[in-house]
Amino acid sequence: MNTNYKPWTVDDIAQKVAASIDEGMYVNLGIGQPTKIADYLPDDKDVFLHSENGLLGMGPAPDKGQEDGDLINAGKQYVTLIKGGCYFHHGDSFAMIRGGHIDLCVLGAFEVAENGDIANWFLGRPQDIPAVGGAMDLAVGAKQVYVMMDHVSKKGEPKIVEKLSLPITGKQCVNRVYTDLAVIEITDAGLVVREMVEGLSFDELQAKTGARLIQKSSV
Amino acid sequence: MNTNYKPWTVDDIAQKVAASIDEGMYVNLGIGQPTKIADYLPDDKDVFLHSENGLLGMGPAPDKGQEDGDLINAGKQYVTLIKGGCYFHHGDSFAMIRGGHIDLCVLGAFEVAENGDIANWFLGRPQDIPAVGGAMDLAVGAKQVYVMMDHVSKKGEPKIVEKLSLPITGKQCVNRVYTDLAVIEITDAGLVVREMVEGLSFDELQAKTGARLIQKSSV
Amino acid sequence: MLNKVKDSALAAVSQIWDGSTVLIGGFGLAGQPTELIDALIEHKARDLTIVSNNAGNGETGLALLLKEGCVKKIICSFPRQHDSYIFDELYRAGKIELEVVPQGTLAARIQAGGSGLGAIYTPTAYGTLLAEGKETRTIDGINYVLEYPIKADFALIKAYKGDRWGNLIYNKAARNFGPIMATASSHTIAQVSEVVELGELDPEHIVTPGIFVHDVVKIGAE
Amino acid sequence: MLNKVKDSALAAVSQIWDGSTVLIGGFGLAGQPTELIDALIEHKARDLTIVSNNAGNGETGLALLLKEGCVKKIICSFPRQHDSYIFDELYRAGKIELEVVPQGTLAARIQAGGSGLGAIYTPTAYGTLLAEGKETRTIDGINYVLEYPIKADFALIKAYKGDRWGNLIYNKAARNFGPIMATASSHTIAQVSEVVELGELDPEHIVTPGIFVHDVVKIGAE
Repeated sequence: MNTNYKPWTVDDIAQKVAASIDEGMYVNLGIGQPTKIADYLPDDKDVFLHSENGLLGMGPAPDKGQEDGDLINAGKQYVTLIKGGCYFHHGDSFAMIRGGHIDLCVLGAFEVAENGDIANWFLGRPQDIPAVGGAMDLAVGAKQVYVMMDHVSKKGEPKIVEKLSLPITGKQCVNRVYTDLAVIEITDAGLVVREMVEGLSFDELQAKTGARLIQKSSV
Repeated sequence: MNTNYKPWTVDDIAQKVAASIDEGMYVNLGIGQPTKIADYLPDDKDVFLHSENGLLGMGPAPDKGQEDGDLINAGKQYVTLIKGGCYFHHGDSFAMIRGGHIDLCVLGAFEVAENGDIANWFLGRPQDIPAVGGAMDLAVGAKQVYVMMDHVSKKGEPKIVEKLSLPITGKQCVNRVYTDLAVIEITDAGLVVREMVEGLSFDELQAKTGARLIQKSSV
Repeated sequence: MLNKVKDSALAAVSQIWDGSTVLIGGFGLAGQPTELIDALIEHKARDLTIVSNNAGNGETGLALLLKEGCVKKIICSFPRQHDSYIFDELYRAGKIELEVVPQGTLAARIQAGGSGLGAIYTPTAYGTLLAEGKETRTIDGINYVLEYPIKADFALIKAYKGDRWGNLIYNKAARNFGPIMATASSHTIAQVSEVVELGELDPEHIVTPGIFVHDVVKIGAE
Repeated sequence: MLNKVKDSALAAVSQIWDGSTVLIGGFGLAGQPTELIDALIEHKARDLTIVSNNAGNGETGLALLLKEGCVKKIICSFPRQHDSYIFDELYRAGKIELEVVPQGTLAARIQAGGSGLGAIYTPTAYGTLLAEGKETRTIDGINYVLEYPIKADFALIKAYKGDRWGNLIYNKAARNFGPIMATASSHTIAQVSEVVELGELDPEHIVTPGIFVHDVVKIGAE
């Protein structure tokens, strides 16, 4: 295996996603890796973080000792509210999501298919207990859905595939995938590689991907 | 025609309806005659008046000079809000109505049929412009619907009928009719007369009514 | 720094194109965004489809918009009022289309539009003229009519106070259709009596979060 | 004089009968009406169907209600959490029924229940396991799933302040499911940290109007 490249860290990826977010956007960051993105949003840009449990204008974690059990995010972590933020109930919160008012949602995923299908809620093994939370609403409701995940599984298997092998969360809803190896756009023409880790060849990336990739230059 | 009786005035009827309203009830009073009922609700009973434009705890008209264009009722008259009342938007207001949270609604009507059908929104003549407002929501949504109207039309024709001749507002929703001559309960068995104007005979009342009445004593 | 506060009503409503669908807040005159409507007239909008509870009073606001020939169709619950003579005349002359919708159904359809539902079954109007030709269904013994969402290109609403992110609070019963209309349009323009600093509106008291509002216009003294 | 304030949590929840459906507010621990749940356990309720976002954390509140064998079925969006071991064990032992509903659909079904709609078409979960066997429809090119309202016999919610008419305000993100659950039950019991005089809650700031609340229980120091 080629070792001329170093995969991006979660912080690297978070920084890339953050850089793609424009001022004035309403953004929901999924539980797990995507939470990191908040750390890289520039202070001079007004970007609004939505949390499906009823927050708009979610701020960073509170200082030690300032935690408030009534002020948590969708991952049930302590957070704060920025000046100009507000609270609302779950009905209104999911009206925002389902109604297409969230500009961007960044989700973690088990698998993404080349047509934009996403699987991120349930492994479907006998021992697993199904639990979906807001994943299906976000997948179907946000104007743009980005996925942030490792390029391959812990066993080294591709997570970007032709067809999902796991139970689906939402159909044809992912617009872009950020992995530790590449940034891939899901287009009508197929999976277009926008950017790759330095030192990684296109063929190597293709070998780690379960669906056909298209080089950006060729589109 | 027998003249041994004097029809109840609108105030008389309003007083009767008011007396039937229990403490703690949430009540919507329709435009027109029913508005009068508010004047006869006893001060020592907590009764809540709902107005579909977003008020709960509607109070009496303001003093002269205290009118506020932002504080009107569904009939677009100036009103006040009592202590403990609140404001909400139209979605929430009709959720209250449609969701069965209003205990009682008192409506005016053109016609009421013996099965509880009501016509009160549209005469359907060529020159008429249809306008429904909240009438259909109230008819179908309130737990109990009372009608308050004259017993016969200006032409002397019965307004309580076997079958509606006018466009319907809501099916089988009226529970009780208060007229200037009688109080009539709409039951599965038929129209049961609860009370009549003094000096009026049952036969005379029947003659002014377009559907078969049942004497209270006979049920 | 994001600032949704526009310099003038005209600047805001100039974004409205001919033939667009516009939600207009208000119940009678309470909550009617009169100054935005005046600007829409000045903008010489044409062929609008208007969704509003009423069809105008007297000769100002919504009534004037109708009189000036800006409106092709109106969707409302209660067009006919004692002072709706401008609408009445246009209607009788066949110069305006009318769709009458029960008030609660109007609200529910707007809410469905704002919250991404495809359709709803509502009990209101079952068996009436206003449900003629509509799909119906009996669920648990109750009869319902299938109603589709109302979504619009623009919403013009009146609030009391707003900030530069578009957070809004309302005044008394002038709240009426404002909060739900804001959710159901691609572009919501709110006129306010006061623009306040960010953070002045208590996060517990904000009725319309800025996510639903695109322009804020202060009305009154310059 | 109407006074919805009850003397104790037990007095309020004692109205709950075995086999009833109970909405329980909260998102994780935020907004969970822990003291009402404790009283429900003391009341020895049985065969309940619980509707709540989660299936309990640790060994208190909702988790304890499950542990004590009060619950037959739970309808929720996210049962499995790092500390949901009580639920996990009951589920794996086949001792509790589970209906998993996407969080937004859970909210929408509760709202449909509270607002008298017969059913709704929602895009969420189309084509997934959670829509299997459900009716679907394509409207304007988008695929929807038909979902039915959730209505309950009781709702237990936690608010911040309440008055004797049942008007409520909430604290921060503890608001979550409280306001919508209050609308969808025949009998809503709200625990509050403070009971205030009528009129102390600003009519513009009341989140849950008293019409949706039947009992108010003050929790904390006597």
